[in-house]
Amino acid sequence: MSNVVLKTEGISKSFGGVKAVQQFSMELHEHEIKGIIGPNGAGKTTIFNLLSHIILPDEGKIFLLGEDIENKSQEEVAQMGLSRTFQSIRLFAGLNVLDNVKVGLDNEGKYNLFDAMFLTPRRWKEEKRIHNAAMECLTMLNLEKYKDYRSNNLPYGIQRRVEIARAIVSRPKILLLDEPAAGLLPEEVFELIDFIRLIKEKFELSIIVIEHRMDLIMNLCSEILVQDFGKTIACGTPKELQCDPRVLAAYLGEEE
Amino acid sequence: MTGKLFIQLLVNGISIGAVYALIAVGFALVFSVLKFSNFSFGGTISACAFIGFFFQKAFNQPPYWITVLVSSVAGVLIALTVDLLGFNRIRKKNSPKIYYFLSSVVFAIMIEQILTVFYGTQMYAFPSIFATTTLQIGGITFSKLDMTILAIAISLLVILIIIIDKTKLGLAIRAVAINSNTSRLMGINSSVIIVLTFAIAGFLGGITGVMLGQKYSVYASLGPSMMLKGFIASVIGGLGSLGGAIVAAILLGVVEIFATFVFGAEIVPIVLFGIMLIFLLVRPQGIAGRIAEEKA
Amino acid sequence: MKKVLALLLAVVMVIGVLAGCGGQANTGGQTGTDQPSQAPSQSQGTQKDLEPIKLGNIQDLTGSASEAGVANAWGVEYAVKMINSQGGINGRMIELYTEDCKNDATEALNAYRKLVDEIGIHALIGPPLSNSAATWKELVEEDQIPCVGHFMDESCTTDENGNVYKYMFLAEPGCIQQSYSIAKFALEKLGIKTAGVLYNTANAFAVAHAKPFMDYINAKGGKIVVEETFSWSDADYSAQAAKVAAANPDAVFLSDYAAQAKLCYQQLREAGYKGIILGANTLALPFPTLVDGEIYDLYFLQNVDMFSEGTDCYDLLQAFFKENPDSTYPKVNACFGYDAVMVMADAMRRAKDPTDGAEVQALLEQTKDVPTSSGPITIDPKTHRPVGMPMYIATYDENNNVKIVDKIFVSEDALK
Amino acid sequence: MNNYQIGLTILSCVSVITVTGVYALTGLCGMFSLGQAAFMCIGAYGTFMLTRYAGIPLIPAALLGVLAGVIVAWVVGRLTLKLRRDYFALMTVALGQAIPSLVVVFSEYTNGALGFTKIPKVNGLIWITLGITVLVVFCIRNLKYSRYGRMCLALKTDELAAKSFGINVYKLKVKIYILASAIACIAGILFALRNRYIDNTQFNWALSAEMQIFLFFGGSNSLTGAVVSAFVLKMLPNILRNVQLFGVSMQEYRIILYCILVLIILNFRPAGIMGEHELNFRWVSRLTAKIKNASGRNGGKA
Repeated sequence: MSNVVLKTEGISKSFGGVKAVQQFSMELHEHEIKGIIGPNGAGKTTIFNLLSHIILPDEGKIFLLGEDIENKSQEEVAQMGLSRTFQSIRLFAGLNVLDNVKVGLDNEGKYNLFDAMFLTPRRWKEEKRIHNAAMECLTMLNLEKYKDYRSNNLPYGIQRRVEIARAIVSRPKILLLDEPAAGLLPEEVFELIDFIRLIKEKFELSIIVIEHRMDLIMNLCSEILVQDFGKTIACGTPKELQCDPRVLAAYLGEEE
Repeated sequence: MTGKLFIQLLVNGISIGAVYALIAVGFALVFSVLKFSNFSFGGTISACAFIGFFFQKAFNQPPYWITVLVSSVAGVLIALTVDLLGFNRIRKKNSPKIYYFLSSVVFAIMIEQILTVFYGTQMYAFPSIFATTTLQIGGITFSKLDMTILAIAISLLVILIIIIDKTKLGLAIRAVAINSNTSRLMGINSSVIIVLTFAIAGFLGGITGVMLGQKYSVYASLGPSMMLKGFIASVIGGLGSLGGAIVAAILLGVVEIFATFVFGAEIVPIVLFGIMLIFLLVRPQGIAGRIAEEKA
Repeated sequence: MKKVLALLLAVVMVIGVLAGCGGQANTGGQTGTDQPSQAPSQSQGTQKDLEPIKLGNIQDLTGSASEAGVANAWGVEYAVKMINSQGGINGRMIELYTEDCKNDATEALNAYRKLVDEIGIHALIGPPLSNSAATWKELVEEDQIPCVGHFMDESCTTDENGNVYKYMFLAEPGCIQQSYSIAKFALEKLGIKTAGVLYNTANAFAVAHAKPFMDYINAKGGKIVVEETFSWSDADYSAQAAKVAAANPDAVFLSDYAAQAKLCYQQLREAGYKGIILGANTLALPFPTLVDGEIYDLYFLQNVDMFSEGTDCYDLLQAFFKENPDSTYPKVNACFGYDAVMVMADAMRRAKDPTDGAEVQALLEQTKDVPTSSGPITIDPKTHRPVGMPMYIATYDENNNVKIVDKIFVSEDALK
Repeated sequence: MNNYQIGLTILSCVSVITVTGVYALTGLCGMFSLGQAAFMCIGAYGTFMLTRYAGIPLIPAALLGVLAGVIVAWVVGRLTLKLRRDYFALMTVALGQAIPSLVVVFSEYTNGALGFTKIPKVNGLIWITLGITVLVVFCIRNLKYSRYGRMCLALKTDELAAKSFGINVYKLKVKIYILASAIACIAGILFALRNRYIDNTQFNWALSAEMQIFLFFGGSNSLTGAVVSAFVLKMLPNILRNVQLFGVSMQEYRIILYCILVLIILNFRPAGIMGEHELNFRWVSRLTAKIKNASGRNGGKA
């Protein structure tokens, strides 16, 4: 397969006495969609928090695009091209959909505070660029009709998609999706599967997705990691895992 | 500085520190459950001092403990009123923290203004409780009032810590302090606990009010002027930590007294500001070492 | 957003118009919280010189200094009523416009601008607090409004180079003279050798008293052995008190308003200090009712002898008590207000046109032996402060009644 | 307009300028500061001590005064803005007390409690003030509708999410804090020019709290609301100076009244009077014609 864009080497994290993640290692390749599944409390979201450097690992190394991110802050990791969504939707309630998406681009905006306050030509030019990029992204994802809505007034499914749009507008290399199907109706899940495929193609993304919904995971992912009590208990293609007794015991047995 | 003077200053510092401790604890208590700095606490203290004074006057000097009791009941009532009018709806709507801040600031100003407009023109002093005000032990002068305040403050703080650590109520308060939503799921009625916490803080405010009024006479900015010291103590102690606040308050009292003695009073606010800055820089988790993390 | 500003400006305009109307509507009726002392109905001539003289009066009617301010305003009103009932100033009535300055510099300036620009006052009576008067000390010259008051801080009448603020006049001994008086009393009558001071560096009144006190003691053979300070935000002075007690001077001068002076007194005594305590005129009644514990060896300044029958101020205070039955103790500020109007009225009487600010200003400089409740006042044209006025030293007896013990004459130039 | 009305207008404009600064800080970034009056103090004393003792002309002195405020804001911001917001709010309270007490410490130069005078008279101050007010409001309005405004609103709602878009929350907060403080310094200088007298007690925490009250009254999410309420609420008490209601002077009770009003707003309309609405240009243009007629001299400005 192609290049490795994200690699972890035995990262661990414990909170108090609880070992949330133990010796987690994986490799994410370019244009790959990898899935992480596991019961509640298996440490899945903690892995995302570690990857996006919201929390720092107790041990182990994370390589993003071949670079060790040990000394990088959360913002710097994001700037390097790692973007994510959150388990509970975290859109900015004070901003409308368009502005929410623009925030994804704003940090790279090329004008300073002075330009902003005194409306210099540079500000107009950059704002136009940001606007166009955001609109392009919304159009591509069929969200342009919602651009003026306040995010909290929209249906849940749309909010999810806006959140994803915001995460990818800055053209990151890697996207981490934390339970994107949570709270969605079954038919919405299929739309979401198509949507994720679409963005993967259009934005040339490598994606890791955490999900409970087996249908989504089985449909999307080329490889799946199964987590339980912080440990990776199995790893393989959807087909391989479907029959793995360990997975069934730890996870599938619990569901439904 | 002679050894005797040193001890004298130490005694003074500890007794002023005890007063700060009462304020800091009332402040820290509310902070621990609601996670915001209750600026209105200073106003509550002033108002209680006035209520205690007028009660004392109206009933022609009843026994002292009755005044203290009346004033602390008044403190509870004021705290509950502030909670009801200022924070209740905000809490129910789950509004941003900033509204709590503003609400408490508004109450702080309002109480101070009401007291200033209606009673600000005159000065009020509690009648003395001791015929002679001082006591000499080994060449060191002890103010009887200071010693009484110190004793009351320490016993109140001990009782409070016992309540928090050993009773079911205390357990519930601690649970709500850690996470009010989770506590609700576990069957703790967190709104009742929050109101109770306000009531306890108000009770402390009432007693503090009378004691400060007795010591410094009664005026509108009595509470607010002492409040900042309580704030600083609770920041140094670690926001929301009771034990830390008490230790920090007493240290603050001692530092203040010695700084005043050595450098003069003008420098003290700057010294305190500097101490706070340094503390936040070196040990942001405070003396208690517990930092209330913002939720990820 | 510019357009928002345009809107705002429109709002300003509307407000301006409203305010203008308000101002006009008020001239005849109520002004401030006090009734202007209306001229009794008389034949109104149309000529200019029968029009009333507009006298502004800015006092602390509310706020933390209102205890003094209200009494001061009463004195002003009383004097204006008296003058009007005696036929006014050369036949012209005085119309009084009182504004509140709330012991706040910005409010004081607002009040000043309102009186000058909206009412068009011809002269101004100022408050006894120097900070308020200091806001307009440079403006009265531009507006040609003579101002008489009891802003006792020297910086309100002369600048640091000794140049006078031309339109500002003080009607009582300034801080320097007052502090010299108590220092002189302590050195000569109490025979002290060493002294200490404890004062509020954040209070203009306190600073302006403490410095000259120290100068006088040091210059006249005494020695200042300890100087301690505090500020508004402090309530506990035990460290300062301990330091003073350790130095143990013969006398300690407390310089601040009554509430703080009370704490100083109490904490000094608690710290074991047994010597003499001296104070400014803020230690007058009701000081003893505030203090927790016994009062002894306390001497303080008084501007007038308010307790001996037969003096002018005694009579004035009787009138004050009659009109203010709630007052439990005599307030020297009632005399102050009265005196300031008397000094102003005297200059106006001598003027051809009492509404001409420049002329009245020139005549105020020649003020000589104007009878007031505090005795005759003569103003030194070089300083715009009175010369030759005595200060009284008082103490409390065992029942906490005020007892005048001495009368001190000392000039503010005593050290020059 | 006579001098009195001009003076009040200047005062209200100063209030607008400070509240606009506080809007950037609190309305946009969600940082609660109770120490902005301290920056007014720094600006005013810094500038006029330079003009008085160093003989520096007003404009360079004013720039240096603002620079002093910027440096203080930079130091305080750097140290406190990394911590959670409560610490920042408490630090600003302490700062608000420390700066005025510095004025007393340096009494020799500041004249301490006696008040600082000898502030030069500036002709046409009203036009300068109006110009600066327009400029400041204009700038902050532009800020709101720029990438900075969006990032600020984002970090106000959710710092963690904002960080995940590469926004350096800490740096942005420091920048906005410095900006707001610089604006407060400018307001302080204008305030001093208007009063031509300053003392340490004028810049107390009540002044800082007043700014917050004005802001939330108009609506902490609406610049229009903040500007209008800052102007009107500052002006109103002076218009009501002699109005009596139930036998009590309105002016005496104004702060209590404002507190009650704000409490009512907080309880029943927490977004403030204006909510999140801004004056819309289309809405304005309909009115502009009328306004131009009403105040011809402002036509050029608008």
